[in-house]
Amino acid sequence: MSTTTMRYREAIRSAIDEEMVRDKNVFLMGEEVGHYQGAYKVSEGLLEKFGENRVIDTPIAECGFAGIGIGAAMTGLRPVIEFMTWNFSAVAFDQILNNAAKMRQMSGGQFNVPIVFRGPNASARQVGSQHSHAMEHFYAHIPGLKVVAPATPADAKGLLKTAIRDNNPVIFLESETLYTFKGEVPDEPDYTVPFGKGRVAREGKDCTIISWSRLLQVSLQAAETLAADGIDVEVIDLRSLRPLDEDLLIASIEKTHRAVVAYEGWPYGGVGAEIVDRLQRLAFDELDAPVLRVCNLDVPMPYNAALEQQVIPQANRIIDAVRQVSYRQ
Amino acid sequence: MSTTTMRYREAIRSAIDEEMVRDKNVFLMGEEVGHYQGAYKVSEGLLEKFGENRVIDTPIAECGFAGIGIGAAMTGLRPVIEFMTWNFSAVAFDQILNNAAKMRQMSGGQFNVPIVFRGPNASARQVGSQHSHAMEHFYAHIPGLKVVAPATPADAKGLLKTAIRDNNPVIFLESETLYTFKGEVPDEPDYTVPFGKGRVAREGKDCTIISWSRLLQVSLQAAETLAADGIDVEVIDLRSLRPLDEDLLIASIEKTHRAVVAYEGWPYGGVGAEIVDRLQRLAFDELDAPVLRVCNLDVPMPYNAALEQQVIPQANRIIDAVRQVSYRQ
Amino acid sequence: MKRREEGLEFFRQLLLIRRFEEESARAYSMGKIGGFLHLYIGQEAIAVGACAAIQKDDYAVTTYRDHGLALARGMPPGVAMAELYGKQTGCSQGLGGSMHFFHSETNMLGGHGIVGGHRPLAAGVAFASKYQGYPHVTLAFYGEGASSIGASHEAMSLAALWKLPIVFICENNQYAMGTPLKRHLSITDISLKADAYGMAKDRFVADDVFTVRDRIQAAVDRARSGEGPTLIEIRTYRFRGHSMSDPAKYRTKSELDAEKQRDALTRLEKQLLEDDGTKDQVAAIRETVEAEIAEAIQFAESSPEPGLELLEATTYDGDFAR
Amino acid sequence: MKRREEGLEFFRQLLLIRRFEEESARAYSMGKIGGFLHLYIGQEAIAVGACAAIQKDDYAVTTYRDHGLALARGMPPGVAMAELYGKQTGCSQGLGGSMHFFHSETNMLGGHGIVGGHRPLAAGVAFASKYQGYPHVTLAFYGEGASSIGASHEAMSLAALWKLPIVFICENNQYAMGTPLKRHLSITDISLKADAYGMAKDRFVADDVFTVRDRIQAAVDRARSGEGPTLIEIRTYRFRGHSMSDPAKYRTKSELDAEKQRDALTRLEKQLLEDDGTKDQVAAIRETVEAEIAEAIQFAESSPEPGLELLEATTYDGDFAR
Ligand SMILES: Cc1ncc(C[n+]2csc(CCOP(=O)(O)OP(=O)(O)O)c2C)c(N)n1
Ligand SMILES: Cc1ncc(C[n+]2csc(CCOP(=O)(O)OP(=O)(O)O)c2C)c(N)n1
Ligand SMILES: [Mg+2]
Ligand SMILES: [Mg+2]
Repeated sequence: MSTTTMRYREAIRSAIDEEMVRDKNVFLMGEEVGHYQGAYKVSEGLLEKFGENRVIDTPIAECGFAGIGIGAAMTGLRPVIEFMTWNFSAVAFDQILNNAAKMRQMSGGQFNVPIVFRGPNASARQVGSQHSHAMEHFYAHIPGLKVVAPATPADAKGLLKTAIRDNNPVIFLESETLYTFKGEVPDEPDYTVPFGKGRVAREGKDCTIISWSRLLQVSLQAAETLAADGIDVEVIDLRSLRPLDEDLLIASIEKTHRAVVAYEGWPYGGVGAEIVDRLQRLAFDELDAPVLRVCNLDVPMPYNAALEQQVIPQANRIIDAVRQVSYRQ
Repeated sequence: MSTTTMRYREAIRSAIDEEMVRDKNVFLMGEEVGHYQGAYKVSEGLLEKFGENRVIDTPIAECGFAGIGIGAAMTGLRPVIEFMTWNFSAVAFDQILNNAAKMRQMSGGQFNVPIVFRGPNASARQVGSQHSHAMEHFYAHIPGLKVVAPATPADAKGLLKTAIRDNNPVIFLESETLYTFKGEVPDEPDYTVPFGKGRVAREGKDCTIISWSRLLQVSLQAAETLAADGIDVEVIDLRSLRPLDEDLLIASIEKTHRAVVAYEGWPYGGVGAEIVDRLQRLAFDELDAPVLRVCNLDVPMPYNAALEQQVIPQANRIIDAVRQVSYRQ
Repeated sequence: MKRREEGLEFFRQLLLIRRFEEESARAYSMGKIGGFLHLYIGQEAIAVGACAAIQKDDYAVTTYRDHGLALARGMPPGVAMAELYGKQTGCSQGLGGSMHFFHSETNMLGGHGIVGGHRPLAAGVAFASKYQGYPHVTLAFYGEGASSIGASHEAMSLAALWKLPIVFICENNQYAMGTPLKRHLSITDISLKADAYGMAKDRFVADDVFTVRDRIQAAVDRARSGEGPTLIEIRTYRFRGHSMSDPAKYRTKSELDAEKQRDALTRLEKQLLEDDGTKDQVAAIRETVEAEIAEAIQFAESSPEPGLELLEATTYDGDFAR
Repeated sequence: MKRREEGLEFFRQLLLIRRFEEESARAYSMGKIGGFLHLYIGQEAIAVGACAAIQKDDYAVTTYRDHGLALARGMPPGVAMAELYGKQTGCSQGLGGSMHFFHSETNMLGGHGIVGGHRPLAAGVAFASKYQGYPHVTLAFYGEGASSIGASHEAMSLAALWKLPIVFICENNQYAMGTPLKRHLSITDISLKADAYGMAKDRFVADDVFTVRDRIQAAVDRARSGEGPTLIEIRTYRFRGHSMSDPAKYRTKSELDAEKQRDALTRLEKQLLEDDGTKDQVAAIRETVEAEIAEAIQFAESSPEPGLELLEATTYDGDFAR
């Protein structure tokens, strides 16, 4: 399969572009996606290519345009709704929870909501208390939604194409910090990545690090350091948070018997706790140590640069956790 | 300590009443709390006693009046904000997440937000898809908030008084189905129940059921059936979800070595997964079986009565889970 | 001539809704229907007039007070009653209940429980029609109590900005639950809200179906011809409490009696009975409607309950995601 | 006489803010300040005029574009600069950053990052004053881009209904990020929004601090005397991009140049220099301001970073809850 080197941002753009070419019912809507070319330039050039009818700048009204997307999705369209950042989805929370996620069941299966909500998620750099949320921990809780969080350009493209073609509402989490990250992306126009399938990003036998999105890269760094130290770590890139690839996780635990979950977000509950639950429930007898989580400190994000770095998981904290579950401190 | 028999509803009312008498900065605000006497009659009589300045009917504008409460709390008042039901807090989600929870840290500790958000939570009877949410699973995730969910009239009163006196935003979760539930409530005017302290609702040695709010009552029923069957179950009423009483949980696990968490809410993540995480992390070597969770099925709430009952945890599902972790099926 | 036929048809629909709901109330008190039940009794002229102003392919979206609209839109009463009974033959397979009537056949897009939350969604339906180049119009109903909520504002802002083919119909029944308009709104003329968006507006009383139909028709025509949305405030009254659990103590009997004088159903029946060209048909219509309601109840009673297997299958299209 | 003194003081404040922000921009490009930095340059007359219209115990709440208001309200420039540097001596101990300036001493209640989200909160501050029987007024600033969001509407609905002592000041700088007004609003006169709430309104251009002060004063007086809120739309312009990362390609140089002709700072300086009673003080003010800014930077540079122990202590009052 031939590939092209792309940035994560370009991979997302090309998925939108290709799907818009393929299906005229796909459109992009959000703040500054058109004339401004996207707050983070993800949609650069799309307005020029598809015109104002399909690349639609909105007022600042997330509840309103999320709802518009849902109504449009119920009646034949396949909206891609950009939240300038996922933080702002909090004002559209009710639309996602009560309309997008439940429409199909509440209507007795009559109305699907094939919509993708997407945008950058979690920390950027020093954007502070109200702009640094990892929103997967709210959304993955909700049945009716699918939640994905790619860590590489290839997965960004493949998962976004799957998301746009899916008949259910999909929460698609990008990362501002990953937008410039480069990788090989298959050229195949129908290249998609299925939901619910994680990926072994690094094979290893001593311990499993489970991660997604930006923290995958940090986990891989941690793995390198640990390797030098004689601990051979397997790193799993979940990619898809709901559905979750239980089989892959269990298979890895059966090999390593130890696990650390590394991600952005607060400690209480969330995706991390869910993974712990599944591991202890489905692989109880395989675990040689408690599963540990390396995530944000349990506080709002401070602005100060040094404190921010301490709140966000770093490689050294992942390394410590791996050592701890390996009883090698 | 002398006590009075009260319904859960009356216990809440008397906490509000007493605190409003004690402190003129405490007021009650929400839809239909005044002239209508409360959608669920929790605030019956309070308008007559305290007048329209302190018992305030609002338009249907949860984001607006949640925000008003937060601003008032920053400048000297101690608002008690009623959500007619917690479902409707979804439209005020941003205010709770970004303003209430973060104000103190984001202002460098200058502004406290001593506010209580309260109302009935989780399922009622057949109120369907959009009216049956267990919202603790969203809110307990957020640092800056405290989250409590009393199961008895005494705790309802004692915890609400603590909540109103607390300088932090408190999420206070009641239950429509519990409103008529009776119990003994201490007469002592300064009777409060501290946050972060669970309660052993039933002592036992074979397995621990961890629960809160309405499901505590269901868990106690399950425990009776199990007792008849020779399984002596300890039932813990958490009362406070954030902070969580780790010590009590661990102490119980050290005795029983098995645990089932029983509550309303969806399976993915949430408070239940957090409890599992703490148990496996803090009592790994004490656990003789995986911790199981008995919660809602992973679907929106259906209207049909029989299906609703199947979605919500029932005693029989708790019993099965206890048997399973006790390897006695 | 045509007017007479229309009058009879309007009467039939008004009566059907009234009787349907009276019987639902009865079934509710017998415990056959659960949850919330919000009756539309007193407001029927709005749904009937509105549905007469639109075409088959147009869309309608409303609140939890949705039985009247669903029936006016053409949902078979049996299908509606079965939904109230929570049966699988109900419009939402018994999963939605009273508040969540959906019916793709008649483009009835709910039945929504969060005050104001359906208004952006309705704007999205109108957006889709415009996007696809279809001539369809969407009617979005809401109660005056939804005026202050954010979703309402955002829907109106976007609909006006993009000139979406939608008509917002505010059913001002003067109470939001127990709160009279003057205690929750700082203005009394709700149609003034339209000015804040440069939106067309109208305002009238719902005591006559013809008026309702004609005034809504004008807004529908505007929407269809690309002139954008209209906000219509229609003054009405609900004769029952907010829902079955509300004894409606916040209003006086004399207020209620006065309002009942404006009941479009009673008034229309009186007109039809006074007109030699129609008076004979009234009794026949009453009979047909009774039969239809009886049949609807029978259908609901005898229909099967939905099975557990429906739950996951309706939560996701395709594989379940957990 | 008084007017001259006021003029000089206004000039000093305008200049202080301008120079403060020019230096912040410089520090930002040197990497001393991180995150978002939204400059107020061009809009200073609003904050300065508004703060001149209120008393010490009154309150002010605004968006992320908050440096100007904080300084006009009396926050020491060093404390402001230290916050931008993320230092513990900053107004929010370095935890808030540019978007979250809080200062209890001067009743500056933020600095908020979610568009529109602070407006209900501001109404709550006004609510508290009214509840407590205090005569205080709250000023709530927002950008015209916040007009369509739900929180804005709910805040206005409640403030109007309860006649809260608040003045909503819409700083219409004509762009919401890259979007000009006409592409995000269906009306061009934003003050018309007030009519939807029966709220008092005003509308003018911010090229002169005296005008700003006097017109806001009228609204403040109304609020203080219990007559309720006012919505004031003030037309202005930001000379820089939305934030430091925005090259502002969406507007032409000639538009920017034309707008700069209305710069209240330049115009006031010109007036002061043409007036024999004030011309000599201008240079002295320039000098003091430069010294103050230099000192502020020095203070920020030399201040300590906040420590990790602050995080939990500021998250909860009292024991940490986990
Ligand atoms: C966001 C939200 N808040 C509160 C409620 C509870 N509630 C349901 S209906 C209602 C009153 C609505 O009144 P109105 O809009 O006038 O409609 P009507 O019931 O009169 O038809 C309230 C407060 C809700 N469903 N959603
Ligand atoms: C709810 C929400 N959506 C989007 C954003 C991103 N955002 C920040 S400022 C801004 C533009 C605001 O424009 P305006 O209100 O006119 O204020 P100005 O920046 O011009 O002062 C946007 C879209 C946000 N902060 N909050
Ligand atoms: Mg009403
Ligand atoms: Mg602006």
